[in-house]
Amino acid sequence: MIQKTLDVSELPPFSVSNDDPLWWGQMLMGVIEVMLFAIMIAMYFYIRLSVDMWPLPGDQLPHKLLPTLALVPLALSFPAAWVASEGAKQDNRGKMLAGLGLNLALAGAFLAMRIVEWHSFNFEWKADIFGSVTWTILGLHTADIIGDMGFTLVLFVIVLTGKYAQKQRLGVHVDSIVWYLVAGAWFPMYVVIYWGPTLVGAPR
Amino acid sequence: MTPIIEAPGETVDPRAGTNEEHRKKLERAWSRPGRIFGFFTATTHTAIGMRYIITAFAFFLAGGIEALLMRTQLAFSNNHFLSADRYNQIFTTHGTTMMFLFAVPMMEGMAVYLVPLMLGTRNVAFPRLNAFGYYMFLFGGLLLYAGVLTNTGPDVGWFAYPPLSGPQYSPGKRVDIWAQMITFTEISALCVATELIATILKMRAPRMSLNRLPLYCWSMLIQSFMVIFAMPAVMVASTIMLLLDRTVATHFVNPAAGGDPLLYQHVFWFFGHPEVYIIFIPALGFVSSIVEAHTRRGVFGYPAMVLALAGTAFIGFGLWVHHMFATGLPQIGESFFTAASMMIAITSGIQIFCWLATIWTGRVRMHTPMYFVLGFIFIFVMGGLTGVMLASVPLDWQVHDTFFVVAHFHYVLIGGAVFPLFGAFHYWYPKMTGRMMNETLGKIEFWILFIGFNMTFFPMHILGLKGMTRRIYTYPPEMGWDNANALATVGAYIIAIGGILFIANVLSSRKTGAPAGRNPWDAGTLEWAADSPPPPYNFEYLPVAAGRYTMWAPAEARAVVTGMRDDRREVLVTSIMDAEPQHRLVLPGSSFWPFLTALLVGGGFVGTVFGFNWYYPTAVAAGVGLIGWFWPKAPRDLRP
Amino acid sequence: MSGWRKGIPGGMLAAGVLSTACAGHQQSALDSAGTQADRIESLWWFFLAVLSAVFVIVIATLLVSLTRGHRGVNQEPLERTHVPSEETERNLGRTVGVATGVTIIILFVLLVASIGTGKELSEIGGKQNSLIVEVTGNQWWWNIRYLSEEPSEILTTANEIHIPVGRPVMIRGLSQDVIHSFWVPNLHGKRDLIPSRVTTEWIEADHPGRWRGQCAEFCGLQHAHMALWVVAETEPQFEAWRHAQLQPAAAPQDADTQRGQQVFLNSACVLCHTIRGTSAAGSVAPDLTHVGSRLTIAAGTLPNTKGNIAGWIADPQRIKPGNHMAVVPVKSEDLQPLADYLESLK
Amino acid sequence: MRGWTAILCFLALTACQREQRNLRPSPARVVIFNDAAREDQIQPGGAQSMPQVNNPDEGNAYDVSEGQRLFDWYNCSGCHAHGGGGIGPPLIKTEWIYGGEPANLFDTIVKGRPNGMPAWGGRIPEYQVWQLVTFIRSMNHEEPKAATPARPDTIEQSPQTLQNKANGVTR
Repeated sequence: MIQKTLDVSELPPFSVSNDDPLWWGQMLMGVIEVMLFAIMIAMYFYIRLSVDMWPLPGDQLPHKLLPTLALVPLALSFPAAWVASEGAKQDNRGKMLAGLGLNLALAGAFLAMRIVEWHSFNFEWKADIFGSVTWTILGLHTADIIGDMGFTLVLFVIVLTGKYAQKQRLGVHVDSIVWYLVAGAWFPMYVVIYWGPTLVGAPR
Repeated sequence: MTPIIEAPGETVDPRAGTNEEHRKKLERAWSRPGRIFGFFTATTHTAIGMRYIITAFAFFLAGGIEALLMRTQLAFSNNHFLSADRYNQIFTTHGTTMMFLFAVPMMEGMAVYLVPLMLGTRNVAFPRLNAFGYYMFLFGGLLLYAGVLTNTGPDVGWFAYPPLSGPQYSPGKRVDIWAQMITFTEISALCVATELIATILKMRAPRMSLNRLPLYCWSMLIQSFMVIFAMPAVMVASTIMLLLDRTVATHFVNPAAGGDPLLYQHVFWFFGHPEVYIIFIPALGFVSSIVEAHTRRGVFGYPAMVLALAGTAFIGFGLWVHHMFATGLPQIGESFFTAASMMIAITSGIQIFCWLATIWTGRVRMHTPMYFVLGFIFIFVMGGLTGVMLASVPLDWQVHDTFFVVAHFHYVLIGGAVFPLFGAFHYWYPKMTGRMMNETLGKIEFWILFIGFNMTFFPMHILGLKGMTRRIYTYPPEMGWDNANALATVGAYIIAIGGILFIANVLSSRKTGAPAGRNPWDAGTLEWAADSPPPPYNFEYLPVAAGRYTMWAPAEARAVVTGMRDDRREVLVTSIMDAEPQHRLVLPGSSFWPFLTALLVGGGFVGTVFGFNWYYPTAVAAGVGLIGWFWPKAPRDLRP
Repeated sequence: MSGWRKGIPGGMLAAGVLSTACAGHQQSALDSAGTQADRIESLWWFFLAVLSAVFVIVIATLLVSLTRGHRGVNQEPLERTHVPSEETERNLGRTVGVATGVTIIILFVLLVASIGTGKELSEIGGKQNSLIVEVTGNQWWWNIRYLSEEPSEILTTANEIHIPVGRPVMIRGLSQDVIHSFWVPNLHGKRDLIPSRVTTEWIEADHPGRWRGQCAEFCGLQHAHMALWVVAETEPQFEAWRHAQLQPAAAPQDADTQRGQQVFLNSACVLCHTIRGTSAAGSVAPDLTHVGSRLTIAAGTLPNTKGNIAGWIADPQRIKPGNHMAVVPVKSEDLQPLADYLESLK
Repeated sequence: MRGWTAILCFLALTACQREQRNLRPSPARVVIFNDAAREDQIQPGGAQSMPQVNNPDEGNAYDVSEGQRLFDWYNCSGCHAHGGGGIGPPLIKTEWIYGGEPANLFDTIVKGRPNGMPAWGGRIPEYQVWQLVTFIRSMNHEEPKAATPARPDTIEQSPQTLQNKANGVTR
C-alpha cells in the first residue's frame, strides 16, 4: 500500500512565542477578566445615572493624589514585563530575572500605595451603593494584581533556581501578556473611579 | 508549506518501527496509571468528555424527576401532593439543574469528546485544565444537591431576582448555595471554552483551513466565544451582587441605599439570553453533522451556515431586554429590542432553509439520528415562531411569565437542544463504544418522546393565554385549567417512559449491539478515521485534511503525518487560518493536581457560602494547587 | 371586539386543545374586555395566522423533501462524490435566498404591526376624567388606593378594584417588599411592581363584568395565592360603590356583632389591620373597613363567606402556609361573633 | 444500596436547625410563665435559680427573618429604632436592664416593663414573641452568623460610617 505522508520531524517541539496554544489560553483568560471589569464599569455608570447625587450624601470622593502617583510604577511595569518576555524569547536568564524582579518591585509599590490609599476613604462597602461599587471594583482589581504578582513571583523563583526550560520560558512570556491586560485594565477604571464623579455630573 | 510525500516503504514511518510497535509506544505514552488513584489523574479528552456526559446525564435524570414531581402536583387543581415551600425548591432546582448542570455541561462534554477527534488531534490544548473544569462542575452539582437534600434547596427561581433573593426576604443559606453553585459551573464552562478555542484555532489537522472546519467545530468555536463574553456577567450578578449583598452587606440590590433590583436583571439577562444560544448552538452543530452523514452530502450553503451561526451569537447579546418588557422601560428601547429579537429569526431561518435544501437534494437514509433531526425541525420551528411572538412587546406583556413562555422555551430548548442531543447520542454512540445502538428501539424511543413532548408542552401555550402564570404551586378549580394540565402531566410521564427506553437501549447495546467498525455511517469528518472507541492517543498517525470531508475524499488524496515522537504526548500545532504545521507541542501527562486543586478551591467556595473570610484561605489554597500543578518536575529540555 | 378574531379559521393550531380548556374566561388574554387587551388580542390573532402559515409551509417542505425519493438529482454522482451538480446547488442557492428574503419581509410586517400596536397602547389613556388607582404589591396581597386631590376622597381597600366602564384608569404600581407583577389579562398585559420605582399602566373596560388578575412575577412562598378582582360597573354603580367605601365602617347592629367588634379590638388584629371608625389602625395588612363587601378574602384565595372568614382567622396557615397573617389566639366561642362582625362590614 | 441509605441518613441528620421553616406554628396560645425570668435576678441579692427555658427558635434563620419583619410591623422601631434606641432603650448593647437571656427577653416582651414598654402577652401569639426574641439576639450577634441576614433592605449604616460622615472628616 502506498501511503502519502507529511513529515514534521524537522519542526521544533516547542515555541516560546504567540504561536503556542498557551498564549491563546492566557489571552482568553485575560479577555474574561477584562469583560468582568467592563461589566463593573457599565454597572458603575448605570448606578451613577440612577441617583441624583454622586457620591451619595455623606460620602467623600476618594482623593486623587495617591492613586495618580501610583500610576507611575504601574506604567513603568509595562517595559519591565516586556524585558522579561523578550528575555524569555531569547533564552536570556539575566533579562528574565531583571524584568520579572523589576515588575514585582513596581507592582509591589503600586499595591502598597493602593492599600495606603484605602485608609483615606470615609465610606465602607456597607455604607451605601457608592461604597459598594467602588470597593468592589478596587477589590476585584487588587485580587487580580495580587494573583498575577503571585504568578510572577513563582516564575521568578523558578528562573532564579535555574530549574527552567522552554515551558517555563513560555510561562514568563505569557505572564507578561497577563500583566499587560491586568495592569492596562486599571487605567480606564482609574478614570472612572477618581475622575468620573468629577467629570460626569456636578462635583460636590 | 510542508510538502506531502509518498511513504518510502512498507511501513508508514520507518523511524516509528512497525505499526504494532508504534501503537504500543503510543499506548504507553498516553495511558494513565491504573486503579483508583490513577482514576483521578486522567487527562485524556475522551475520558474527561465521557465523565462530563455521564455526570450531566445523571443531573438530567434528577431534573427530570423534579419535573415529574411538579407535573404531578399540577395535574389537577388544589392538589396537596407538594407543599408550597417544597414546590418552590423543586422548580428552582429543576431550572437550575437543566440550565447549569445538564445543558451547558452536556454540550461541553460532547465537545470535549468530539472536537479533538474531528480536528484530527490527540487531546485538547490544556488537558489538565480540562480535568479541573470537570471536577469543578461535579462539585458544584453536588453542592446544589446537598442543599436540596438538606431542605436548603434554593427557592427563588433559577434567575433569583432580588429583592426576593436578597438578605431580607430569603433567610438561611438557600440562595447562597445557589449563587456559589453558579460560580462552580461558570468556572467549568470557562475552562472548557478557553481550551476549545485554543484547540480549534491552533491544533487542527494540517491543511484543515478554517473554511474546511466541520460545522460542528464552528458551532463550538462560536459557542465558546459566547461563553467567554457571557459568563462573566452571571458571575457579577450571582457572585458579586447577590452573594456580597447577602454575606457582607453591600447594597447592590438594595433599593433603599441606591442599589437597583433592575440592574441585577440587566446583568443577569445579559448572560441569561446568550445562555440559551450557548446551549442551542452546539445542537445546531449536531444537526449539521447528522444531516451530512444521513443525506450523504455536505450541508448546503456552508458559508451561509457559518455566518448564520456567528450572526446568531452576535445578535444573541443584543436582546436581553426582551426578558424585561414588563418592567416598564422606555418605548423606544423596547422597539429596538423587539427588532433585535426578531432578527434572530432570520439567522435561524437561514439554517433551517439550508438543512431543508440539503435534505431536498441528498440521498436520505432514515436512521434514528435522522428521526431526531426531523423532530428537531418540527419542534424547533414552532418554538422559534412563538419566540417571534414573545419578541413583540404588546404580546409579551400578555404572555410573559405565563405557561406560554414555559411552553415556548421548552420547545426551543428541548426541541432545539435535547432532540439533537439524543440524535447525537445515537449518531456517535458507535464511535464512543464500538457498537451500534438498536435501531428499532431507537425509533420507538423517538416516537414516544416526540408524542410525549408535544402532549406535555403544547397545552401549555393555551394555558398561558388562558391566564395561568408560571411558578404557582396550585390553582383553584374554577380557572378551567384542569384538563390541559392533566394532559400535560400524562405527557410528562410518557416522556419519562421514552427516557427509560433510551437508557435501556444504551445499556443493552453496549453488550449486544452490532460491532460498528471505524465509520459505520460512511460519514465524512475525521472522527470516523479513528478506531471505535478511540484509543487514548486517538490516531496512530495524525491525519491530514483533504477537503471539508476527508473521509469522502478519494484514498489517493489522503495523507498522514509522520515524524511525531511516540514516546511522549506530542501533538501538532498549526497556523490559525490555513492550518500549516508550525511546531510540535508536548502536552502534560496524567496529573493528580487538577483534582486536588479543584478539591481545595471547591472546599473553599463551599466555605464562602457561610462567610466572606473563606475567600482568603481559598485564594491561598488555589495558589498552592496551581503552583504544585505548574511546578517543573525536572529541568526538562525538549529535544526534538 | 376585533375583526381578526372572526377572520381566522379558529386559530388552526390551537383549536384541538382549546376545546379541552374552554372553561373559565375570567382570567384570559383571549377574552378581552378592555380597549388595551382588545388591541393586543387582535395583534395576537394576526401573529398566529401569519406564523401558523409559515409553520405549515416549512413542515410541508420538509415532508415533501423526504418523500421525493431523490431520483432526479444526479443520484450516481452524489453516491460517488457526495457532491451534487453545480446547477442543483445554484438553484438551491436561489431558493434559499428567496426564502430568506420572504422571511425578512414577514418579520418586517410583524415588526411594524407590533410597534404600531405598542404605539397605540401608549397613546390610549391620559385623557380627561381619568381615575388613578395606586396598587401596592405586598407579600401576598394587594393594597389598593384611589388617589384624589381631595384628601377626604382618598380611598383605601384591598385585593379588589372597582372601575367605571368606559373611563380610562391609571394603575400606579408600587411595591412594599419584593417585585410583583400586576396582571389582569382581560384588560391589559402585565406590569411589574418594583420597590423604589413607580410603574404605570392604563386600563379601560368596555363592558361591565368581573375579571380575575394574578401576580405574575414570582414573589415567594405564596405567589400562587396572590390574586385580585377587577369589577367593572356602570358609572352610577361605581359612584355608589365609591361613596359607600369612603364611609367609615358600619357600627355593629346587634349584640353578636358588638361582641365581635370587641373581640377584634381587643386582640392582635388591630396591630396590623385598620377598620376606619374604630380604634383599629394597623397599616401593614389589608384595610378591613368594608371587608364584607368584597368578593373574596385572603387575596382571592377564598370566596367571602362567613364560614371562610372564621376558618381563615382560626388557622390562616393551613389555608395559605407561610403567609404573614398571624395565628392569633381567639377563643373558640369568640370566633363566630368575630366572623359575623367582619361579614357585617359591607 | 446500603451506601445510599447511609448517605441519605447522614444528610437527614445534617438538615440543621438553621434551615427549618415551621410554616404551621403551633396553635395560638399564650403561656406567660411567671417564674421564667425575674427582674430581681439583677437586683441585689443575686440571681435566684430559674427554670430553664429554651428558645425554640434558637439559631433558626427563618425565625430571625420573621422576627425582623415583626419588629417592623409591630412598630418596635418606633421606640427602639433599628436597635439603636430612641424613646426606648437601645437593643444593641451588652448591659440589659432586665436580663438579656432569651427567657428574660421573652418575659420583657410578654409582661412589658415600667416606663413605656407595653405588655404584648395575650395580644401576639407566643411563637411570634420567640421570633422577636431571636431577632433581637441576632442584632447582638448572639445568633449564629449563618442564620443572621447581613442587612435589611433599608439604609442602615455602621456606627463608624455614620460617625465619619457626621464629622465630615477623612481619616
